[in-house]
Amino acid sequence: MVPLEWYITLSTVIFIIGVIGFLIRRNIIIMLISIELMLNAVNLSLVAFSHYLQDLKGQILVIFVITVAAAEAAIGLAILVSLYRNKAVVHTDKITEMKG
Amino acid sequence: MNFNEIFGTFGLQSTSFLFQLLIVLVKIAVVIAITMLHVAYATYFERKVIGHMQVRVGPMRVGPHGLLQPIADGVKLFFKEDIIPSNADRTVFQIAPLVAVFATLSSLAVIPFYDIFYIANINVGILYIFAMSSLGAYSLIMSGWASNSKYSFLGGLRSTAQVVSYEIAMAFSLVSIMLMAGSMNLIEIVQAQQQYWYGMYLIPQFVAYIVFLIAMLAETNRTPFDLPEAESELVAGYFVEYSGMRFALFFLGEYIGMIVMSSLAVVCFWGGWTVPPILLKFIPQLAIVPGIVWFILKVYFHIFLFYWIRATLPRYRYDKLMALGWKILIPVALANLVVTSIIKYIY
Amino acid sequence: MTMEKYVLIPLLPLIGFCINIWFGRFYQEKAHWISILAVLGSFILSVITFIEVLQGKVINYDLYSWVISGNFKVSIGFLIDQLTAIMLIVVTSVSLLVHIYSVGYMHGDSGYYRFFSYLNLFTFSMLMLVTGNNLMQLYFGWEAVGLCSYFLIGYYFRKQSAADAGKKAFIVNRFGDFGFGIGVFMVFIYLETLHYTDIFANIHTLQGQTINILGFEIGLVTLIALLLFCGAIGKSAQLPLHVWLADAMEGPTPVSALIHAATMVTAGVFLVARFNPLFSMSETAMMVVALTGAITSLFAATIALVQNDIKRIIAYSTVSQLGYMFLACGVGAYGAGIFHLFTHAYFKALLFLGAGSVMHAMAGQLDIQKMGGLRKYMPITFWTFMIASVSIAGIPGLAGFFSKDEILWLAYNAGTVGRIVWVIGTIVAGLTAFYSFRIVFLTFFGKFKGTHEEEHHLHESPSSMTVPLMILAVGAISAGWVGIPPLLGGTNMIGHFLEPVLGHPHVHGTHAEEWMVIAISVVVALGGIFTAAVMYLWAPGIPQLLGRTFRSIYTVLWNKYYVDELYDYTIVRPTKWIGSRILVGVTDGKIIEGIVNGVPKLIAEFGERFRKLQTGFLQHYAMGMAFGLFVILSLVLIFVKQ
Amino acid sequence: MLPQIIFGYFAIVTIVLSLVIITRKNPVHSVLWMLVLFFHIAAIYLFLNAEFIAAVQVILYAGAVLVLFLFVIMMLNLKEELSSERFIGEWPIGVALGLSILLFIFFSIAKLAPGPLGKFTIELIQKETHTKAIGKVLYTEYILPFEVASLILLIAIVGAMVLAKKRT
Repeated sequence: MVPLEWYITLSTVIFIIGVIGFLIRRNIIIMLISIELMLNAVNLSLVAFSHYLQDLKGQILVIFVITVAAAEAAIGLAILVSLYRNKAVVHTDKITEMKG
Repeated sequence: MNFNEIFGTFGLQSTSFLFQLLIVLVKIAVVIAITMLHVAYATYFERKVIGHMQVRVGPMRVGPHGLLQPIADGVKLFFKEDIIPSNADRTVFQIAPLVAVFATLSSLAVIPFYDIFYIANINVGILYIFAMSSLGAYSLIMSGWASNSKYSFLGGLRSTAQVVSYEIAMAFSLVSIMLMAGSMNLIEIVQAQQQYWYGMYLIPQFVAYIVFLIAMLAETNRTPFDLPEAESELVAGYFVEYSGMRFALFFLGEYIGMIVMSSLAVVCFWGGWTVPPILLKFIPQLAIVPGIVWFILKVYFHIFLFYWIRATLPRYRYDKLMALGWKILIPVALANLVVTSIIKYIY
Repeated sequence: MTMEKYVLIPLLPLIGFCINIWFGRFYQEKAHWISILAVLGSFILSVITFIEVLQGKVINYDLYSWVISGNFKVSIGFLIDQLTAIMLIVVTSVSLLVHIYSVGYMHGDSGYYRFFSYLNLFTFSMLMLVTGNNLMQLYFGWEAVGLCSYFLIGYYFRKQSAADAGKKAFIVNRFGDFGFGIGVFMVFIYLETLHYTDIFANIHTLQGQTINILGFEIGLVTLIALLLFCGAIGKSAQLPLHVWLADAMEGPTPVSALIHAATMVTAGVFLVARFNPLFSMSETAMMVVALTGAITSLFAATIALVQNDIKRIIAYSTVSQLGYMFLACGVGAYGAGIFHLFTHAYFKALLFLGAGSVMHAMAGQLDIQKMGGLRKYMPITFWTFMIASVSIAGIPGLAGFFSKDEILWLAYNAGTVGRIVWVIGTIVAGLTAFYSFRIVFLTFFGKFKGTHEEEHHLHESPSSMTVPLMILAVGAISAGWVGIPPLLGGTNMIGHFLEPVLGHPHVHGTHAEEWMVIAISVVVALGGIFTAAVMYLWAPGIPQLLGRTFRSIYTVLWNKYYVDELYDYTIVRPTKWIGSRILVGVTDGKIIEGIVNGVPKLIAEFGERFRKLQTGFLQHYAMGMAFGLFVILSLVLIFVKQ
Repeated sequence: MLPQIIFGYFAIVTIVLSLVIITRKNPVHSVLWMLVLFFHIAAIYLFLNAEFIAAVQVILYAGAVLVLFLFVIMMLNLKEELSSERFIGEWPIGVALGLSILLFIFFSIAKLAPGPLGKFTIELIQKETHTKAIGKVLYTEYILPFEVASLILLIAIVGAMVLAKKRT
């Protein structure tokens, strides 16, 4: 039997890799993929908890997370497309119009 | 003499893990072997059927009635030079046809060919097939993109959009089946159909069946929805840059996909390996025929349907295709789903 | 048809209002149908209800929980007892007649549908006021009728004086309602309920309690009663808040008849009568009510003597008659007060509508000195107006006589205060007869004093106006017959009818005394009429002579005792001064603007500094978030023990 | 022992895949590796007896979301992407921040105290089938959030169409 902590640790590591990816990549697409990575990490921990605590709530939450992730990806990519159409870049350091 | 005695002589117990593994491996081998053989002769069958429908005779030269033609084709493709375009993304280019074959072959794992012959019996069988068919879309998009050619790229984009769109309609048409059977397990779906005297969901769910048939054609990129490989516009679509064995793998994937889709149609709508109980009542002798025969007959009827449609229908325009999928099939499937749920709720 | 019937009584006019205000402009000239049908429905239901109440059925029913907040519970509910039944009849019948009258009077007006929808809204509000079974609903109706009154006084809102009069009515009423509101709060604070039945059941617990205000120990009952009476003073235009009613005559005449004579202004009397158990517990409060009523009635009657504006005279007459009703309530004769309210509604509405008919013929002319001899041009108006005047003057046999006589007789019986107010009431009776007939003589007798064009224009009003006049005339004659005292062979039906709610004061006077009271009032009334006839028919020079001789008195009366001017100097101008100098100049100009301008300046200053933090670079923000997570995690790890 | 070995395989593969995903220069490769990662995560779900979630993971993430990503990436200019810098200038700060958070979460995991057990034991779920068990909970207890989720999807559809539509 694999202990619960292993799953949580795995989930944490993937999550942090997602965080780092989000923080250091210039390309917005990779940043979005990093977000998906983080969401998957969270889903993993939720399913693990759900399994070990014998409660389906975690998995219900996973379904909602997947729903929101799909919506987030659709909107995010739509924003990206219109951004690319206007400025022809997908790099964050090129998009600093909101600079104070 | 049963399996236990045979294998017992080799020191294997029927309950042991290794024995179970062996059984599964044997089953997989059998299924793959038969499928490969089928694909080879399916091309022959197709050429013959279309030939006769167009008042030709089809391949006649190699072997009696051209029976060895598929072998000759195979040998030719196998020895042909494998060309990779210089600007292509090599790895992706090489993997793409493998994905195509892998996705369709692994779908076969959950198809119940006969009540005692199936590789895996899982509770989310239908979802598994959806998952694999969505994986299939990747082979198209990967090959289209990796070739670094505009024809194949356009073909890849088209086909992916088409497959993703029609998957929704197909899923909705099958949801009504799941609703009626109360299960996503394909074996249970077949068994559930036996409770009716007509023994198949085709009759109450004919709307879903029609939607499924159309979506099935689009999913496998067959005429009249073979736009990704529309010769007149895109040369050969996403696999225009492929040759030799990799080209053959795409063909393999397509023909296995046809088997998978036909099997799914048979399982979900035609009662799988069973015959209608009413028929058995009047002709009890039919019970002697093993179920696998019925299954194969039904599957081949559907494969014949594929060829028949290819021989008779012209190709669709792309925007019409998307309009058909989103504006007609999905609403019809949804309406059918609502009606089914209401009727199911009432009874 | 159990509760629906009672709900429908106020609801029908509300529905009419909604339909007319929303859709009225699509069928401008037909708007009256909906309004009249709605009020007719209410009237019929009211009559049915009245008959039920007559058979002894009293309804007290909570329809719907309106507000529930802590122990504060108020519902929309109906209390339909004898008092409410009488009020229902008064309100719906007068309202119905005024609606019909308005069809002719308002014909061709650009805001025709608006007028009718307001009338409907008013009827709804008034019915809510009288049918409510709790103070909150009364208060709701109270304010709603005030609002409608404002709408209708300022109906000709393009006319400056009308708009001003509307505002004046609203603001003056605020003073009264301020006290009323506090009274309601105090009732809730001390009794923890606003429902009449609960209030009256627990009211004895307040007996003897006192409250310290500015060093004076004041009886709680007296205080609450006087606070509630404050509201009544405002709404019923008693001294010193009477100033709005005369100005309210800027509104259309049907409005004056309905709101400022027959119904809304009597809400104060209704309030006092409804709370008679409370008022009866405090002698001080009773005395205040009685004296306020008596003084107001004398005060208003004297002003009415010299005015020339036909509607204003009737308005002051209304103030005077309302004073009469309060006088009655103050001496404990609530039944007599409500009886007078009942009869007054008909003859005063008749007077107003008659005046409206005259105005209609005179193309808006209001000055009675410029009229005369209208008798032969508009006979129906003349006869009905005559009946109303005879009725208000208190000539035996007509409505006004019985109710006025009842009040005077019960006042005569009510101790020292009663005797004082009886004397005042008798004088007022004479004055009333005088000024009523002054109008009649100046308007309908003698020669026409206007221009030729005006004379040519004179005509009888259309039937939609004269028919209500005639119906009201019947009321003005016969409304009093329900209260004929035993002495004159009657049974005082209305008094006995109202007795379960309002009680009946003990009468210890002899028959001889009662005959005397009647005789005095009749003689005084006839004297008033005779004097009016002498001064305005037979010797027209006398008024001028009197005016010159008693110039100072005449001027004071002509200027209505300078009350408006007094208010202008003591309240209006100081308020304006404070507003313009202190509030606008100092508070708004310096303090508020200083804050308003200073805060953004400060923010701009900070913003200039902090904007450097905004690099516009997405990852910098993301790193900020990650750092925040890091800080929170470290805090959690440090401070949260397992 | 076998479960631990299988878990070890999946753990190593998923972590390596994650690292690969965030470091690839070519976004298409990233997405394709992501696809592989999703299949592994789905396998972990199967391992945790969540077959329905595993199927949904593949169908939705692999079948829909990632295809969307691929579509978008393919329409962008890949040449420029391949020739430009991968990371932002301050990347060491980002890595340091991430690693410090990781460290702290490790400390927190040591304090993990699981709550009380629920009623959905593995036997119960297997008897009822996972899909049915989840469906019952989802459509009774969580029906309102479920409806709200559908609303979110609707808004996302409309929003994406409005944003990505060419203004002509």
